[in-house]
Amino acid sequence: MVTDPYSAEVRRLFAAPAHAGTLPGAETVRAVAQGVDVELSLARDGDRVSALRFRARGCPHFLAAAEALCAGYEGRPVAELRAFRAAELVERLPVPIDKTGRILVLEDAVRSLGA
Amino acid sequence: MVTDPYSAEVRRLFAAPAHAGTLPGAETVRAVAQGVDVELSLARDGDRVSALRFRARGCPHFLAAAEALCAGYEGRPVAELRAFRAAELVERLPVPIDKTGRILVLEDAVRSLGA
Amino acid sequence: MTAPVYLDYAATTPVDARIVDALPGWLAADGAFANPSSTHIAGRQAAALVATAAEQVASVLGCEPGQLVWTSGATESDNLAILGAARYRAVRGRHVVTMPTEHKAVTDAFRQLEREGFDVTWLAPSPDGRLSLEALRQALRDDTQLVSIMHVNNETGVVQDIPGIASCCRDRGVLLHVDAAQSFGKLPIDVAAWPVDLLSITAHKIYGPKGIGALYVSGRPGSHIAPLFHGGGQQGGLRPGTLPAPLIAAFGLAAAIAADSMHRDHDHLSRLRKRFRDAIRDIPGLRHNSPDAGFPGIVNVSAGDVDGESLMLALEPLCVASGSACNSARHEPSGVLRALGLDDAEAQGAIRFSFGRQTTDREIDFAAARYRAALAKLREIAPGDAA
Amino acid sequence: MTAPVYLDYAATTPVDARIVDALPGWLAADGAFANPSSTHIAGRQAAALVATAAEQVASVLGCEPGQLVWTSGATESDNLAILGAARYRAVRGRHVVTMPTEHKAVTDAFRQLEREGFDVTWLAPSPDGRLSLEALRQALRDDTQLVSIMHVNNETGVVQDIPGIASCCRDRGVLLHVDAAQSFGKLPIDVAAWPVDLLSITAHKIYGPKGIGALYVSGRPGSHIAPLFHGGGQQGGLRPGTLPAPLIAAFGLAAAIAADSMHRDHDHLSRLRKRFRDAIRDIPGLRHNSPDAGFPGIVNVSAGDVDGESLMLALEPLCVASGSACNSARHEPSGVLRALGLDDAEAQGAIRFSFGRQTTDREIDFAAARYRAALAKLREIAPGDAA
Ligand SMILES: Cc1ncc(COP(=O)(O)O)c(C=O)c1O
Ligand SMILES: Cc1ncc(COP(=O)(O)O)c(C=O)c1O
Ligand code: FES
Ligand code: FES
Repeated sequence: MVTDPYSAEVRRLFAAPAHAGTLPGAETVRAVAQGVDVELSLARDGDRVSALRFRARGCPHFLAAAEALCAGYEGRPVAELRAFRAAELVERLPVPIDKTGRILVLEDAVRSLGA
Repeated sequence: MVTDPYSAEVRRLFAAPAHAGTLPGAETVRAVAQGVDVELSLARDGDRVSALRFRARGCPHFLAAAEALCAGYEGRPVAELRAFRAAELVERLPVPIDKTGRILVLEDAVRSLGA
Repeated sequence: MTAPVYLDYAATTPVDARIVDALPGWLAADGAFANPSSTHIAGRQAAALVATAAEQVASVLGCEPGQLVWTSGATESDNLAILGAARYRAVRGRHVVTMPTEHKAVTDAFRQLEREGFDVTWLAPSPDGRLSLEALRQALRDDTQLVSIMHVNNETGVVQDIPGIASCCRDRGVLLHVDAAQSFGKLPIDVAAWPVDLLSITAHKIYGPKGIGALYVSGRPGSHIAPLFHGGGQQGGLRPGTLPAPLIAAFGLAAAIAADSMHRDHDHLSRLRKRFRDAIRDIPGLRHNSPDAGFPGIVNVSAGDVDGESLMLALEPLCVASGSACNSARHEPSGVLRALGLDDAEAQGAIRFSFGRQTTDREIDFAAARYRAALAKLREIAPGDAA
Repeated sequence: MTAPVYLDYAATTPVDARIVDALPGWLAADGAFANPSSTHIAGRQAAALVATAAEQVASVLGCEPGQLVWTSGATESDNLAILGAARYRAVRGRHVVTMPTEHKAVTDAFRQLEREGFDVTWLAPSPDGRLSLEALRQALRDDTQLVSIMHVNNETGVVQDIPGIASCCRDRGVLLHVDAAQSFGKLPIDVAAWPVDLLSITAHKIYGPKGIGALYVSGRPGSHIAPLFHGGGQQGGLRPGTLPAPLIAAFGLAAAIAADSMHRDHDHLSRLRKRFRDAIRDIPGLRHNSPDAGFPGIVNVSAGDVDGESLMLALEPLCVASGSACNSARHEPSGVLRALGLDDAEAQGAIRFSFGRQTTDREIDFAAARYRAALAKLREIAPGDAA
């Protein structure tokens, strides 16, 4: 038996992934693990994130997390993006406990950006 | 699961046992067996059955059979009563197969009338 | 056929009109008819129905919704509890305890355990039909795994001291199963306060539909049970099969209605019982099999000098039970009444009148008059005492 | 929430409006609500309901009413047949045969038999999903007691050659159980002509209520089975519990309606299937898992390059199944599809569209458009192929 597994926030992000895409020529990383697959591209303006885009394959929580990540860090310092912790999205969306491993894949991808 | 175990005939005889009773001073026999108990009293007019009455304790089929017996033989030759066979009532009422033993108790009682 | 006068509420009850009215919304094409295990929107609507019902039933028992396993009725719940617990715990010991006055669903499950090599102690009731705690204490052994005692007896209305029995069992680390088919929604039950591990209920005794019941499983360490059958993983694998959400919703509503009207119902039944008893008080040669302290909805009386089947027919159009409903189709004198000390004749001549929410004074008066007349008629045509 | 568009008829169906309308007469205080085992007038009215329903169901199967055992649904019927037959015949031999593409109610029952020491042969399907008679013949041994093969597969619609399988089994003196949950009332079944011994059906796949099913038991010598649980002696002790006469009556009516509209339904479904397939034909990268010769109410397609759960969400408000309904709440790729040769990615990306009597062309068109759009969207946001 199931109640709705998706919060309004997850549904909104999933339905309109405004930051899905690739930034041509930008810095791009890809992470594939735990059944999910994500590609992030980061464009910088100095030490700011001028644009952040994703492509992903995975469950709705994962796609929503990728969108939330991109939407959340555009315009902010790259250092803050670097400090991104999966826990923050897990709590905010929220993401069920058995899927948090996937959000860590996102964290790994961020960590390897410009590494 | 049960369908109505009683035929209209059994219901009619059970509901109005016009021949229930005892004939004072008449010839009386009693048979107790198979969980049923019956007493028959026979009054004769020469070699005719002038009156036949029963008292009984038992299931509806048994009571109906006793009533049918008494009603059926009044006015007929005693010899015919003597020739009474349970099978005839078993078929007519009808009486379920597992109860035919009880109707035989009735036959036994008839048999011992004036024996 | 004459219109029946139904006084067999202990066998089963009609479905409450409010539930009948709600059913189309749960069953029909625009209702919440989907499979509650489906993840799609329609499935989640059905799941929400089940969740509400689980809360309604749980709140009447004083348990958590997650402690309920839905079954097809109390027969299945009894068997799931008894066979499931005994088989699961068989490695620790094979001694189990019950009473001969339990419902067939319990006694036949224990007979199955006997066939599987379990050692069953059958505790006889005291003359009042109750289990003495002393007798229970003496029966419990180091290898005892399970005790099963019903709350309200379906034939006589005798009420067992479940809190006392439960403490006894818990003290000795023995699981207790309670068949509460006749008491759920009618007498207060509080599994949070009583240390009961397993408890069986069914919807059709409380104006819900036939075909749906539940088993309360405390889930405390050591209370695990083995399933009776296997399948799609529903209900943690304990009882698989597509959940009948509309039936469960109906059960939930029936439970909520029962809780709401429990005191009113009890008063109503007590009044009806008094009226009926008063009306038959002067009939000679009756044995009263239902104690004053029993559940007021059941009055069992027997006349040892009349044939039970003829009595049932003479009582028409009254619908009452001779022996328990499941026995009535066969023709054995009730084992429960025999265990209470009645002889065969008294047991086969027993009638159970059972009353419900819809029973009226008129019906009580009709029943008493009919009973009086039927006995008089059968006694009149019976031969005298000297055989 | 948007109004759901329900294309999950293989999971469960709404109750037919005619049945919903008839229910008050079976459930309510002035209905035939009594216990059909009671001997009184009300009980006999309920018994008459059950007798009519048994005739209705039996006539759709080509059997006698007395060959039906009422259960809570096909999960219970499957288990009663499989566990019941295997346990009853265990003294003669402990080899049993089934397929990995059966419903969980069957495969999990066989896994239970494995735990009980039975030797299970799992026969793989041919690439078309069917069991080859040759493979079956080779699997049968002198100690084989039971074969269980479903009629219509619930995930793909594959139809097995039951008459052929049945002859094979009968030739070797082996009992055959058929899970006909998906075919009863939809495809012709004739147990008098096919030598089938045990056959499971359920009401809720044919617009009857959830919570009621039946097992056909041929009753011929050697086909006896052990009960799963024990109690009041109803149904010859094979399946005790108060018979839910109103649910049984509903099942009977559902069967009669299904028989009456079987050809019409089949034509309707065939037309819908063609329309749907035509509408999705040009979508690239799809694998079609339902054969042309399959039951037309089920179309299973998979896309190995999208996540199944995201696809389900993107399809909302379409109500369809990913894997089988019972699997959808968990997140394992369907074992049935894996057994048909799909890899994990294809199996988890599978969607089962299933159509019913109420499905309209508009719904088909909506479903096809939604499916196309959902795939396009998910593929668009997915990373390129080079990982
Ligand atoms: C005490 C008791 N236990 C169990 C049952 C069986 O319940 P069900 O008919 O729901 O299987 C009944 C009633 O039939 C009962 O009265
Ligand atoms: C083939 C098959 N067998 C068995 C079942 C189980 O039926 P029920 O839900 O009635 O237990 C289903 C459906 O769920 C099915 O499709
Ligand atoms: S796919 Fe089942 S959890 Fe995301
Ligand atoms: S009393 Fe049961 S058969 Fe006459």
